[in-house]
Amino acid sequence: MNDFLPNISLMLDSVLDSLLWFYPELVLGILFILVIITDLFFSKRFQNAVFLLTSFGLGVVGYFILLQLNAPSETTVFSGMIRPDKLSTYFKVILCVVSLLFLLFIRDNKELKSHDKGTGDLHAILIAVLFGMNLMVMSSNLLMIYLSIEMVSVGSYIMVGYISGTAKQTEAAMKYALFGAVCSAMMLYGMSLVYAFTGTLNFIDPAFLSGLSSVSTLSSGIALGMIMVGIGFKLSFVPMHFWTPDVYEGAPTPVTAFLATGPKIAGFALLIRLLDSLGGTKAALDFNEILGGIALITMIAGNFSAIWQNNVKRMLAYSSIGHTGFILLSVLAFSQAGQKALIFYLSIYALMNMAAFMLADYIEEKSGAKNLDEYKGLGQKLPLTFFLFVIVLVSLTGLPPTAGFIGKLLVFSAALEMYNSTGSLLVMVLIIAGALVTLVSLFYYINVPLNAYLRQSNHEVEITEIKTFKIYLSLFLTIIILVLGIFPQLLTSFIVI
Amino acid sequence: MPLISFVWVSTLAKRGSGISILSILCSLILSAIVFTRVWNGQPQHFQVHWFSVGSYHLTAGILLNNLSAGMILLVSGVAFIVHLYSIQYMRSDPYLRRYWRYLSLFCFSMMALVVVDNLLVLYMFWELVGFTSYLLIGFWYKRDYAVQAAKKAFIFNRIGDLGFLAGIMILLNQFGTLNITELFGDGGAISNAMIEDGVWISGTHQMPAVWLTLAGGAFFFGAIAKSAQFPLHAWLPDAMAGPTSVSSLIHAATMVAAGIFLIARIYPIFDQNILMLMVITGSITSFMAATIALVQNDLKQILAFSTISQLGFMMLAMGIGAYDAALFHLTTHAFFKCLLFLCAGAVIHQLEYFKQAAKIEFDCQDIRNMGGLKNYMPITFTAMLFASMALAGLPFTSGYLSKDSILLYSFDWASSQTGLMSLVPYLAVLTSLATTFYIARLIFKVFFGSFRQKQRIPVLEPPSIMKVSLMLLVLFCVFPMFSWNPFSVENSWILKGFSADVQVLSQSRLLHILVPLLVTFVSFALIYLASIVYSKRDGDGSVTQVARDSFIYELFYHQWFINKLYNVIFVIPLMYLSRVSSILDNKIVDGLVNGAGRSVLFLGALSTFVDRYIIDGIVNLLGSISKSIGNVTRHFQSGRVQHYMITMILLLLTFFIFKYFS
Amino acid sequence: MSVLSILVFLPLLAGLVVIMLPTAQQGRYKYIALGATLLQLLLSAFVYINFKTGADFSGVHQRRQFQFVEQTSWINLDLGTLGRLQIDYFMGVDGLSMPFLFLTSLVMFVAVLASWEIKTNLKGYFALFLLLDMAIIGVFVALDFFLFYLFYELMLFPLYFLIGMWGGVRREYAAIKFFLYTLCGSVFMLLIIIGLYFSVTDPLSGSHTFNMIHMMDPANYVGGSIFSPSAGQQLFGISARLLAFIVLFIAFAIKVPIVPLHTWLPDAHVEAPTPVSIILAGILLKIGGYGILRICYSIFPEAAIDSSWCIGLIGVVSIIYGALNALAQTDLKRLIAYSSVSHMGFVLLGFASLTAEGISGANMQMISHGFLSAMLFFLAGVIYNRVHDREIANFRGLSLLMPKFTAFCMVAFFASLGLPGFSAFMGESFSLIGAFTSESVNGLIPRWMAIGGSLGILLSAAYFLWTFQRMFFGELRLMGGEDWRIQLTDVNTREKIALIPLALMATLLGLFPALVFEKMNSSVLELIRLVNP
Amino acid sequence: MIPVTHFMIISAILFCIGLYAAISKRNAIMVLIGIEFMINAAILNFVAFGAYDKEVNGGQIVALFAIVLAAAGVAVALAIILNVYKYYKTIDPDKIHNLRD
Repeated sequence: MNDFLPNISLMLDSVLDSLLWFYPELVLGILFILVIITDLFFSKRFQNAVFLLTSFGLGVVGYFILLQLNAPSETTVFSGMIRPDKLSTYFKVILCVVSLLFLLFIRDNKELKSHDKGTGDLHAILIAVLFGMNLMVMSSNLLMIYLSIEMVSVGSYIMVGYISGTAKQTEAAMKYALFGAVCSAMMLYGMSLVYAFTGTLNFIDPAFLSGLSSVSTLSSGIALGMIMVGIGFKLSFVPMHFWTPDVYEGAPTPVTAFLATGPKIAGFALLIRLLDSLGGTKAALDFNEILGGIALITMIAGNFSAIWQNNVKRMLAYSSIGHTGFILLSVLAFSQAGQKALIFYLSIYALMNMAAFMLADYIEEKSGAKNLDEYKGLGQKLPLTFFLFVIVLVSLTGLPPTAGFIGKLLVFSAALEMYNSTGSLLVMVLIIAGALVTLVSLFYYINVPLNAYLRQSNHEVEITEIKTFKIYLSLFLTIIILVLGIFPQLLTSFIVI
Repeated sequence: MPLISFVWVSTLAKRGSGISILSILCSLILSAIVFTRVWNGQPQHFQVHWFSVGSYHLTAGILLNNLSAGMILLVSGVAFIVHLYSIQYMRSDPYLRRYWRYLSLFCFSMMALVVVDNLLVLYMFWELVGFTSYLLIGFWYKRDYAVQAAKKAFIFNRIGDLGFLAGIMILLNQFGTLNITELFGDGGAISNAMIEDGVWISGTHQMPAVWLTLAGGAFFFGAIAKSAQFPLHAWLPDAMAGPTSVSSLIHAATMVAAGIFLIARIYPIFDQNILMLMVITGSITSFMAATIALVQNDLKQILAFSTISQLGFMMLAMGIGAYDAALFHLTTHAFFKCLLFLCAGAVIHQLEYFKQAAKIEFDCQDIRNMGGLKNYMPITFTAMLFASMALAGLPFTSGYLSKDSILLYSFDWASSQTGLMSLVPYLAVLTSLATTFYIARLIFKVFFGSFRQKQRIPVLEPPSIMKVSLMLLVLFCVFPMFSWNPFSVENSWILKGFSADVQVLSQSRLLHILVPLLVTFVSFALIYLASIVYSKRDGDGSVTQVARDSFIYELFYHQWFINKLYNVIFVIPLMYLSRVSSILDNKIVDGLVNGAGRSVLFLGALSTFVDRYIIDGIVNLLGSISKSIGNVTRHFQSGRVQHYMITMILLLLTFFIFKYFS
Repeated sequence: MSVLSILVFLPLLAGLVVIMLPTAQQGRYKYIALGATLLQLLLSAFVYINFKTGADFSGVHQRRQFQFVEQTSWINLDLGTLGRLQIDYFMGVDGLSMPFLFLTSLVMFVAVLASWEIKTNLKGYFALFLLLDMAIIGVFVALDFFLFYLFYELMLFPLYFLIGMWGGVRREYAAIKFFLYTLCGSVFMLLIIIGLYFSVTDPLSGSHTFNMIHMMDPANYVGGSIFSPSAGQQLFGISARLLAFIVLFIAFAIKVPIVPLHTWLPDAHVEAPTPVSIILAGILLKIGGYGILRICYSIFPEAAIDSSWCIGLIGVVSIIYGALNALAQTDLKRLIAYSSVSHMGFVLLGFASLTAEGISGANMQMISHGFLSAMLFFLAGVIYNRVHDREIANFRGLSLLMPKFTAFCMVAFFASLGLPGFSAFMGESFSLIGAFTSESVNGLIPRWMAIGGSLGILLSAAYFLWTFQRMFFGELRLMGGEDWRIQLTDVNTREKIALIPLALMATLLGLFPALVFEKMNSSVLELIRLVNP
Repeated sequence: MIPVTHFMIISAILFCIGLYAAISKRNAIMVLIGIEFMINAAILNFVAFGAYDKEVNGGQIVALFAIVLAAAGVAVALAIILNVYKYYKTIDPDKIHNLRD
C-alpha cells in the first residue's frame, strides 16, 4: 500500500484534471442536492420552485454538455473510468432533452400532480437517473457500467412505483425491480468472470481483449453474454424484454415515456461502446451474428405481439421492443455512418415516443380511454390530438414525410452498405425483415386512426378539446418530426463525428 | 373538293328532319358531282397527317376511285330516299329527333366509311356504323326484344370487328402503313410482297406465310360479320326489330354491304384459300338463307333472309373472282332491296293504322294476316312487284343483269374447278330459283287473294311522300339505269367501271345464253306455281288448306323433308347444314351464343369466386398468420415475473447450447 | 419557383387555407378546393401548350431534354464513410409524364365537383383531398427517386382516410386492405431505392445520388455495387437487378393493379365515396403504369426485357380475368372497378411489347381510362347520391326518367368498350398492335397474346352492353318504387360541368390522338432506344 | 493458499442457488435473497481475482460498490414489495399477474 503513497498526489491531480470533463455531471450532482433541499423547505411556499430549479439546472447542464461538444476529450478520464468523447456527448444531449421533456410531461400529468406526495422527489430522482445515464454513455469501465446501470435502474424502480396509486402500478414496480435485479446480478456475475479472464475492468484496455481471446470461446461467450443480459434489460431486446409491456402499461404514462426513451438510449450508447472495444475480436462471441439474430427475433416478437394489443401503452411498449430490434440493426452496421444514423434515429425515436405517450396520456385524461376500442369516434371530438397522434404514428411506422422515415432510410442505408461490404446473408435477411415488420407495425398502428376516425362510438360522451400545455408540446414535437422529415440536415448537420 | 363539306354537313345534321333531309340532299348532290368527276377518271386522293406513333406516321384522308365514288353515290342516293320516306313513316314517333340524329350519324359514318383511305379510319367508321345500327335497332328501347336484338347485333359485329382489327395488326406489322393506296394500289406494298420458302417478305419485314392467309381470313371474318354471312348471320333477322326504314337503309342497302365493300377495297390481300372460303361461305349462306326464307311468315324476316341470301351471292362472286359482278350486284341489290323494305314498311305502316282504326289485334308483319292488298294499295303493289322481279332476276330488271353475271361467272369459274366445287354454280342457280319462289310467295300472299281481316275499313295507300320515294326507287330497279341492253351484262357501265382494274369477262357463248334462258324460264314456272299456291286462297288462309292441294303439298313436304333430314343430321357434327331450318338456326346459333354467354357468365362467376375466396383468402391468410405469430410470442407474457425469468434463462441457455454445442 | 412547383404546392396551400378557416365557414371549403383545382387545370394546360416536342425534347434519360426543370439541392447529409446523402429537389416533365399532369388536373377538378355530395366533416375532407392532389402531381413530376417516393407514400394516408372516413358500409375493411396492399409494395421499394442509391454516383460530383436520370445510365454505376449492371450480383440465387425489377414492378403493379394483386381495387372503389373512386380509378392506377415505365423499365432495361413475356401474360390474364369478373358483378361500381382491371391489362400488354405503338397505346389507354373511369364513377355516383343504391338489378328503364344521364352513360359506356372515335379505342388498339408487332420487331412477346387481349374488347362490349341494357332500357321499373322515381332527377348543371369535359376529352382524343401521341412520341422512342438498344 | 478455481466453483454454486431461489421461491423476499446470493457470488469472484490485480485493486473496489448498490437495490425493492402487499395482500410473485397479455 505504501508503494502507492507517492502516487496519490498524482492521482489527485489527474482527478482534478478529469473534473474538467465532468462539469455537466457535477452540476447534476449539485442539482440533485439542491432539488431535495428545495423540495423539503420551499415547495410549500413556492409550488413551482422545484420545477423551476430543475429546469434551470437542466438548462445549465445542457449548456455544459454543449460546451463539451465543442471540445470533447480524446482520452479517458478518471483513470479510465469514463470517456467523455464526442459520441457520448451527443447521447448526453439527447438524454438531456429527453429529461427536459419528461420534466414538462410530469408537470402536465394529472395523476402525478394530484398525488399528495408531490412531484418534488420525482425531480430529484430524474436528476439522479440522468446522472446515471450520463455515466452510462461515457463509461469505459465495467465498474462504471454496473454502477451507472444500477443508478438508472434503482431510480427507474422508484419512478415506476412512485405513486403506487393502484395495484397495477405496484405490480409493475415489483416486476421491474425483481426482473431488473436478477438481470443486474447476472451482469455482475458476468463481469466478475470477465474480470477473472482478463484481470482488468477497463474494457478499452488492450489487455481486456487479449485476455478474452485467451480463454475458450464458451467461457468468454458466457461471460460476455451475461453482461449482455444487463444491457439487454435496459434495451429490452429478446429475451430480456418480458418486463417491458407489463411495466409500460402499469407505470404512470410520463414514466413510461421516459423509460421507453432515456434508459434505452443510454443502453444503446453503452452497447456501442462495448461493441466498439470488442470489435474485430473473433475470440469472443461473434457479436455481429448474435446481435443480428437477436435483432431479427426482437423485431418479429415485438411487432407481431403488438398486433394483439388493445391497451395503447402496451401496444407502444411492444412497438418499442420492435424498434429496439430495428435500432440493433443499425448498431450492427457499426460504422461511422451507422453511428450517425443511430444518433439521428435515436433522437427522432425519443421525440416520437415522447410525443406518442404525451398524446396517449392526454387522451386518457380527457376521455378515460386506455384501450384502442375506447378510442372509437374520438377522432371527431379531439381533432387536433388525433391529427398529431396519427402523424406521430406515421413517423413511428417510418413512412414519409416524417423524420421516422429519414431515420429508417438511414438505418437501411447503413445496413445495405454493410451488406455491400460483407455480403452477409444475415444482413440481407435483417433488412428484408425490417421492411416486413414495417408493414406489420402499420397493422397495429393503424388501429388508432381506425378506431378514432373510422368507427363510431356507441355511447356519446361530451368531450371538448382543451388545449393544454401538453398538446402544445406535442404539437411542437410533431412539427419538429415533420420538419426533420423534410429537412433532416437541420439535425444531422449538427452531428459531426 | 367538296367532299369535306358534305362530311361536315352530315355531322351538323343532328337536329330535326328538315336539316337532315337538306343535308342528305346536299350530300347527294355533292356526291353526284364527285361521281361524275371521278368515275372512270383518275382516282383522287387527299390526305392529311393524322398522328404518328413511333415510326409510323398515320394519315387520314380520302381516296376516291370508281369503287368509292360509286358507293358514295349509292349510299347517299339510297339514304336520301329513305330519309324522304322516313318523314312520313316516323312522323308519329315521340322520339323523332333522336331518330334523325341517329340516322344522320349513320349516313355520315357510312359515307365516310366508303371514302376514307386508311384502314384504321375505315375501321373506326366500320365500328361506328355498327354502333349507329345498334342505336337504331334498339330505337324502340322499351321493347325488350329490340334491345336484345340491338345487343346481339352489336356483339356479333364486335366479333367480326376483332377479325378486322387483327387484320389491321398484321398489315401494320408487315407493311408499316395502313394507307389503302400504299397497301393495295398498283405497285403497292401487297403486290410487292412475296412468299419465299413459307416466309412472307415485304421489304425488311417478314412473317411466316400463314399470316398472309390469316390476314385475309381476319378481314374476311370482319366482313362476314358485317354482311351477315354464315355463321355470323344470326343478328340480321333479329335486327328487323328496328324501324322498317332503318332496316331498309342499314340492313338491306348499305351497312351490310360494307362487308362486301371492304372485301372489294382490299381485294389483293386475299389468297386462294380465303377466296375458296369465300366461295364456300357465300354459297352456303345464300342457299341456306333462301331456303329459310321459303318458310318464313314474317314479312320483314323473309326480306332479311333474302338479304342474307343475296349478300351470300355477292360473297360468292367475290370468291370466284367476279369482283365486278359482285359490286354490280351490290349496287342493284341495294336499290331493289331497299325498295322491298320500304314497300314492306308501307304495308306494315298502313296496317298499323288500320289496326288502330279497326281496333283489332293481329300481327302486322305476319304475311298470313295479309292478302289482297293490291286492291287497296296499288302503287305500293306496283313498286313491290318491280322490286321483286328484280330480286328474282327476271329479265328487264336490274337484278337480271347483275345476278346473271354472277351466275355466268360462277359457271366459268366452276369449269376450272374439280370435285365438290364444281357444284357451286348449280347451287347458285338453285338458290336463285328458291329466291324466285319465296318472293313470289310473298307477293302473292300479301297482295293477291283477299284481305284476311274481317273488318271492312279500307286499308289506305301510304301518303304521297312515301309514294314518291317508292317510285324513285322503282326507277333503279329496271334495266335502263344500268345497261341499255336488257340482256347483256357486258354492256353495263357499272360493271365496266368496276372491272377496269380486275379482269375481263370471258365466257363460252353457249353457256352465256343458256343459263339466263334456263333460269328465267324456270323462274317463270315457279312464279306460276306460287300464284297457284298462294293467290287463289282466300279466307282464313290456314296451312292445312294449302296442304290439301296435292301438288303443293308435295312441294311443301319436300321442303320440310329436307328440314327433317337436317333435323336428324343435326345430331351428327354436320351442324352447319342444319341451319337450313330457321328453327334450328335459332336453336343452334342462338343456342351457341346464349351458351357462350352463359358460359362466359359462369366463368365470370367462377373468377369472382376465385377472387373472393382464393386470392382474398390468401391475403387474409397472411394476415392471420402474422396474427398467430404474434399470438405465439405473446403467450410468453403470462404476467408472472418468475416465468419471465425462467423463460429468459431458458432462452439464453438454448441459445448458448445452440451456439457452442452444435 | 417555376410552374411545376406551383402546380405541386398550390393544392397544399389551398389545403392549409381550408385548415385555417374556421369551421363556421365550411360552406366555402369546396369553393376553395374548386378554385385551386381550376387554377391547377389552367396551369397544366399552360404546361401542355408550352410543351415542346421533337427529338431534342424527348427526355427519359437525358437531363437536359426535360422541360420545366427545377433542381435545387434539398437534403445534403454527410454520412461519413457512406459518403454524402445527396437528395435533390428535382422536378421536370417529359413526354411520358406531361400528359398525366393534365389528366390529373382535370380529374381532380371533376372530383371536386363530385365532392358536393360530401356532407360531414368538410374541413378534414378537403384538407386531405388537397393533400392527395399535391402528392399525385408530385409523383408525376418528381425526377429524384427520393422525392418520388416521398410523394408516392404521401398519397397513402389521405386515401386511407378518405376511403375510411367517408366511405360506404365496409369502408374500414376496404381502407385497410388498400393501405396494406399498397404499403406492402412500397416498403420493399424503399429497400431497392436505397440499394440503387449506393450503386449509383453522380458523374459530376462523384457522390451517391437518388437522381433517377443518373440511375438510367449504366456508366454511373459503381463497379461491383449491388445493382451494377456489369457486376451481375446475385441475391437469393437470382440476379440482383432482376430481383429489384421484380420488387419495383410488384410495387407498381399493385397500384395498376394486375391479377392476382387486384383484390384491393374492387373493395376500395366500391366503398370509397364517389370523388375518391374517381381519383382512384382516374389517376391512382396510372401512377402504377407510369412508375413501371419511368422506373422499372428505364432503370432496369435488361430485366424488363427478360420479364416482358411474363408481363405480357399478366396483362392478358388481367384483361380477360377482369372482364370475366365484371360480367359477374351486380353492383355498378364493382363492375366498373373490374372493368378497370381489364382495361389496365392492356396497359401492361402494351408495355410488355416494348414497341413504340405498344407503349404509346398503353399510355393513351391510361389517359383515356383516366377520363373514362372518372366519368363512369361519377355517373355511378350520380345514381348512388340520389337513391343510395347501386345494384344493377334494381334499376330498369332509366332512360325514360333521366334521358341526359342516359346519354352521358351511353358515351361513357361505349367509349369504354372501345368504340372507335373515342380515346379508349386508340389506346386499346395500339396496345394490341404493339403487342402483335412485338414478335417481328423484337420478339419479346408472342402474337397470341395480342389475340388473347383482343378477346377483352369483345368481353368488355358484352358486359357494358348488358349492363346498359339492364339499367336503361325496357319499361321503367325501380326497386324503390315511387320514391325513387321522384328522387331520380336528371343530371344538374354542376354534374354537367363535370361530365362534359370528360366526355369531350374522350372524344377529342379519339378523333385526334395526335394530341397525346405527338406529345409523347419522341419520349416513347427514346425510352425504347434506352430499354432495347 | 486456496486455489482460485475453488473460489470460482463456490461462487458458481452460490450463483446457481441464488438464481434457483430467484426463479422458484413463492415469496418476493426470498427472491430478493436469491438475488443477493447471486450478487454475492459475483462479489466473491471479484475479491478472489482482485488478489491478482494488486496495482488497481479493481476487484475489491467493485466488491465494495456492489455491496452498496445491492443494498440500495434491495431497499428499493423491499419498499416496492411492501406496497405490493398493501394492494394484493400477498407477496407471492406468482399470484401477482394483473398485468399480462
